[in-house]
Amino acid sequence: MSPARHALGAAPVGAQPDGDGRHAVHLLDQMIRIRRFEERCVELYSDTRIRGFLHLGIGEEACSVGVMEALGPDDAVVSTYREHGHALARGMSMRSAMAELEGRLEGCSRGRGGSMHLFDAATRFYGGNAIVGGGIPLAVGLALADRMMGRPRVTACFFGDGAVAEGEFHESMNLAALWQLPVLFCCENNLYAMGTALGRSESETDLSLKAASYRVPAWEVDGMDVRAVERSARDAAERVREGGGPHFLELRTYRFRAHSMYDPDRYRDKAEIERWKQLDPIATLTEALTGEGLLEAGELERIEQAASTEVDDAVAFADAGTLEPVEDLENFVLSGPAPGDGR
Amino acid sequence: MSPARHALGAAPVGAQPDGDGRHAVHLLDQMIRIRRFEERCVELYSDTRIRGFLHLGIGEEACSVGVMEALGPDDAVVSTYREHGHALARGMSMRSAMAELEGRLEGCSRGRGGSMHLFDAATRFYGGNAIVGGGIPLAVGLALADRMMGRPRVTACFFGDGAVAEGEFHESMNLAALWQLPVLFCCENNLYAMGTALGRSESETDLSLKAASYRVPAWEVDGMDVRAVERSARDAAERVREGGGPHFLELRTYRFRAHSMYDPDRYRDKAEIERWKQLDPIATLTEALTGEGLLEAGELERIEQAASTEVDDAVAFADAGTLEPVEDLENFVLSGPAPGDGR
Amino acid sequence: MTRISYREALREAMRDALRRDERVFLMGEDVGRYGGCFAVSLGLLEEFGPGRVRDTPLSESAFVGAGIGAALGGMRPIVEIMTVNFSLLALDQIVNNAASLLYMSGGQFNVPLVIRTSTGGGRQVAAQHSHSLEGWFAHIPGIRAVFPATVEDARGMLWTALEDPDPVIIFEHASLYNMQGELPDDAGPVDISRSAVRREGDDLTIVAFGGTLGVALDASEQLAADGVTAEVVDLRSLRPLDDATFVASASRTHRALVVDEGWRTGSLAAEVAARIQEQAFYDLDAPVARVCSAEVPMPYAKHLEDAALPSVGRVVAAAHALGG
Amino acid sequence: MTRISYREALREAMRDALRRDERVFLMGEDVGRYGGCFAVSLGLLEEFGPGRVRDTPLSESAFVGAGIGAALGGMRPIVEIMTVNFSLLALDQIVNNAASLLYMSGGQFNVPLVIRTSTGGGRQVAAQHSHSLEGWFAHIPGIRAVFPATVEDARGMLWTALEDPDPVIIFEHASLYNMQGELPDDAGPVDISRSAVRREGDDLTIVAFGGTLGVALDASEQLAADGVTAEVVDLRSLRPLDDATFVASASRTHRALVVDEGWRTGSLAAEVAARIQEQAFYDLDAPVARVCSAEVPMPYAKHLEDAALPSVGRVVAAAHALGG
Ligand SMILES: Cc1ncc(C[n+]2csc(CCOP(=O)(O)OP(=O)(O)O)c2C)c(N)n1
Ligand SMILES: Cc1ncc(C[n+]2csc(CCOP(=O)(O)OP(=O)(O)O)c2C)c(N)n1
Ligand SMILES: [Mg+2]
Ligand SMILES: [Mg+2]
Repeated sequence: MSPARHALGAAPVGAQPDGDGRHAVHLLDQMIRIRRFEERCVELYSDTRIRGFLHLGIGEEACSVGVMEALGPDDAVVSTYREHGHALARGMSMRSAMAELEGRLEGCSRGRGGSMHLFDAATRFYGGNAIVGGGIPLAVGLALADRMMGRPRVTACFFGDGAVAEGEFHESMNLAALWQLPVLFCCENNLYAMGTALGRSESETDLSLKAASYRVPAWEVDGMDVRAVERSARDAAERVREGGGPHFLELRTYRFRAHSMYDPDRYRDKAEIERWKQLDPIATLTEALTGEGLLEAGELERIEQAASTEVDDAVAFADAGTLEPVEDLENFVLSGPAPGDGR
Repeated sequence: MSPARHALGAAPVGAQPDGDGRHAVHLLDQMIRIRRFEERCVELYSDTRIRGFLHLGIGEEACSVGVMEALGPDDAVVSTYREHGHALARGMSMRSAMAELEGRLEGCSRGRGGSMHLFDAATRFYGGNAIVGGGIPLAVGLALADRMMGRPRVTACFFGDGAVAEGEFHESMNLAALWQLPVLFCCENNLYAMGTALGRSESETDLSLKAASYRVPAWEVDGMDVRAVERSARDAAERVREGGGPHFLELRTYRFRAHSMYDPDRYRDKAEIERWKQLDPIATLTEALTGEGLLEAGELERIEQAASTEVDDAVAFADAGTLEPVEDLENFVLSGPAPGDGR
Repeated sequence: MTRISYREALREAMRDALRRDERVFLMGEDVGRYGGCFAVSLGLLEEFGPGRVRDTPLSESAFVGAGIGAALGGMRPIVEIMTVNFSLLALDQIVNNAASLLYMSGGQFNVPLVIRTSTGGGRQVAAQHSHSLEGWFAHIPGIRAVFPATVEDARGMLWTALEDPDPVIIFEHASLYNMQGELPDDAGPVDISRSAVRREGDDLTIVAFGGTLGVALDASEQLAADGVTAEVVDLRSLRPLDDATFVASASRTHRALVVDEGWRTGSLAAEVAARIQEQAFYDLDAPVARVCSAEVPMPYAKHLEDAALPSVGRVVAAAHALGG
Repeated sequence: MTRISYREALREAMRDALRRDERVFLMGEDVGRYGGCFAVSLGLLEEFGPGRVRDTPLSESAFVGAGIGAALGGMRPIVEIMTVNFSLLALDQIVNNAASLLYMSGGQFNVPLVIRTSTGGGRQVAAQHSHSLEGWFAHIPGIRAVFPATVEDARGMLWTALEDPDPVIIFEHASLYNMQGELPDDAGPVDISRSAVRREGDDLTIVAFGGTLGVALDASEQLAADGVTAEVVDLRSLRPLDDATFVASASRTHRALVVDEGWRTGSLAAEVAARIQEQAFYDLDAPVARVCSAEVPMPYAKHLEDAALPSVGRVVAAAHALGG
């Protein structure tokens, strides 16, 4: 029995009823919304209406959508700087996300965070963290709070393959496993950390072995197949929620774009990129649904139409947004004076 | 095949010729020197001639002696704050070690380091590190230098079971394995990190699985049997030296004393301590050699006599030592003025 | 009034908090079964159980980050970093998460976390175990940093810190744990944002905090014998820095001296000196002086460590040099 | 003379070092195949191969520590920490090993390590990616910290740093990489321990370094137009701090202003101010002033970030307020 298997436990089986395929269409819809949103971001960046770092998840939408579908409203999400898809799939309004990217007061973070720091208390979306591995301990702590308060919640924690080399990942896996905390670790393995291929970052590239070394059940999932991601995520989330301790999902995916807008992408060979583009989660699901006859005539067009309308509206909202008054620069450094302090 | 096995590769076979048992007697001699040295340290501490933190390795001598026997003069050693045994077994003079503990200018570190910071360039002993896990990356770097300069050397790196929870341990294991560096990782698993039992520190207490997750061959060794430790260490060191990449030894041992002189040792049950004391590496080897008829009449007494003479001499040397002039307080903060700087 | 040690005061403060608010819990290395490496939390595990007094693995970054996450999740964690020396391993979590989340999220997520950590030298534990990094923490926007130097503050600061919606780091000087003091029986929460004048005087102002308050007070005794009356200001709050108190004092005494166990260059003492001269320049009769630690990794040998640390003798000499 | 960018100057310095001394190698995140996140090391992998230009995993603590170990082993590592923001994850190695080993070992083990890291804000990358922590590094005994602000220093400081037997950290301000400058064709090693007067003047002294030198020089232009001639001192060496230069200047101009992109409280500017008033108090006509960054986690929105950073306008206003 290989270490991976040893860690796997029973294979995931959970699935959601989808006789009429409406749910699958919903998944497609979500992925298309995210894709169109990010494509627009690229234009706005060239337009200099979005600045700073911009990391796109184009090609990885199935991971965001599949996992979020498996979560309930009380669950929590901790993410990275490549989080537009996570935020939108989790339910953050496209308006406040776009306003944030344009640095507006109407943005989810009042324009203080930008692309890497989307936050949304309403959907328990704890950000947007730009330090690789930096969000992982937060997820462990959120889960600890739920555990101590007896709340049947799950905290989903997203990070990339590169984060697995950071000590914080290991310390966090161990702590979550040691205390059997309800964390769903979601590793988006897109094979590269900036320009560094996984094989040049890890001596053992089978990431499920890392989980095994902490007794954390791990599953390798096709991160380009949104239905497979949702199935595994639902199954893992239920086990986590039922007290099964942390679980680890390795989502095998790929970013179609460069690491960020600054990245000339010199380190990947074009053929590899093309191969992965054949697995585009949106195209493949569209094809499948069409084949299965689950996509009604004109439905795809309606979805695309709705998506571009939503994106247009979000951009209009952002453009019409205001700038936080400079006088408020120091607000929110602290919540206010210390208790009992007159000042 | 369990992950541990998966990592093990072939079992160690290397052994050293010891027909007449002289070598085993030498091992016994070394362990007794260290034991008597540390017993004297306890007296000197009560005497307030040694101050600060004092961590004793009483009970763990087989680890120090067994591993050091497997190293050559050009090899390097990186250790922890519980390093008296490592330093003495490596060849540091007992005089300079004792003088250091008494804060004398004649000490290996001029009295600046104390018990936790023994250093010795002559034997390539890189200290004495008081940050748990802090020395591990140094060992990786020393090995990298040897690798880049084509020197067939091994760097032995000692750390405890508690250090396995630190991110630095994981980052270092991965880096050493990724670059196939000649590091011999020696984990002295004495089951406790201060008052924290391994089971309360690690979700997976089989430490060889950690090594497996980096593709580092790992062996579990009876750390109370100096001959077993030497055998495994020799075998592993040879593989490392021959380009086999890093290897990991889990030395199962136990400290007979409290964590430090400050520790009331409330967290271990007396029966457990007694059980382990039955495995005292010195007593058991003495018995074995006597049984095997390898210990000549009066030899043990001669060894004990020599040890106490050496310890007496070291203490006398330390007591006769001087104090570094206070005017030199700021020496060695830097080596000197920057290149080309007139000052 | 009861006589109590700084250690006991800290323990009582935690016991009290654990009783008062079930959202409060203590987590850190050896805080439970071992009783805390300085025996501060001794007995709390037995009283509150392993769920609320949590021994952690040696994973400073993860358990400090987990404390931040637990605070976000509605708990009121007290995270003990055994000594400030190990806080270096958790600085990323403290700076980039604890101190930044409220601001980065546009005010959505505050972090009601309390970190306790022991600091300072003087116990011959050498370079890696004798750091005084208070100045670094005082540099970080988004956190509060306080340093109790009396048993009353040791007893009362935790309460207020736990009621604060933002991260508060509480420093404890390892050499103060055995200090005894009088505590009113109804001792309760104390202010955590103001400095306190611990001794009044007219000839010069000595600013100190934590481990150096005792040095400053002893020095002021000697100075009094020499006919110099020093006013001693205990900073208490290192961030935000209550400059009103020490600036007012220095303006009145016309001379100021700052005693800080940190390394001189870039010390908190430098900030205090900078503020005094910025705000009281024309009232000063002499430059603001500093007595800090020698800029060396702390040596083990006692005579060298003594020479490296601020001492009563050095403070008295500096005060006289000020012409005070 | 050749016209060259700060980025190219840094690259030439590394190429030169890699050619000159086979003990030299470069290691860090994405320094190889990616070419460095700011393209500083672009082309070096192709020229020197993966053995000497090493891409590391995301393991700041381990690869910085490995750099220390390699230096102990006789190499001359150049370790790139992609940005100073991530240096927080390696601070334990820097403080407790790189800076302490020589002293702790009684002079036995020096650490000839060079760390390069980019620092500073101004690019709208928000709170976690805009830190200016030079002041923290200037606080650490046992290391040198330098900050090239000109192409000549960018070209020459590395050479001298590599010849230094002790750890040297070289800061590079991310906004300077595209700065162009003239370089003598025989440009070689430069001093790394002294400050430099970049502009002479009599009415006030402006002390700046790294990213703020340009701000100070631009401000001095405007001030000149207003009839105020400012002397501009570029610190260059942040540790040890060459106070002789700026103290002499301030004593002569009687007014001083320090410009520092770090947060004001506990900034390097505080140390400079403290030293000026300590050493030139009686020559000063006004308190030493500071222009630093607002004490906030850096916001993303441009107008907020601009308001948070030191600017020419703020420096000019502060200079006039000094009565200079
Ligand atoms: C601690 C830290 N080190 C380095 C960086 C710079 N950096 C930003 S993203 C990145 C690559 C991360 O790769 P991965 O974790 O695989 O996530 P991906 O970008 O592929 O989604 C790096 C090196 C950082 N932000 N934080
Ligand atoms: C980073 C860090 N955290 C905490 C400590 C305090 N401390 C010193 S030794 C120790 C226990 C280490 O246990 P282990 O690694 O098993 O080594 P052992 O003492 O058992 O030999 C702890 C927690 C430290 N020195 N460094
Ligand atoms: Mg990746
Ligand atoms: Mg142990």
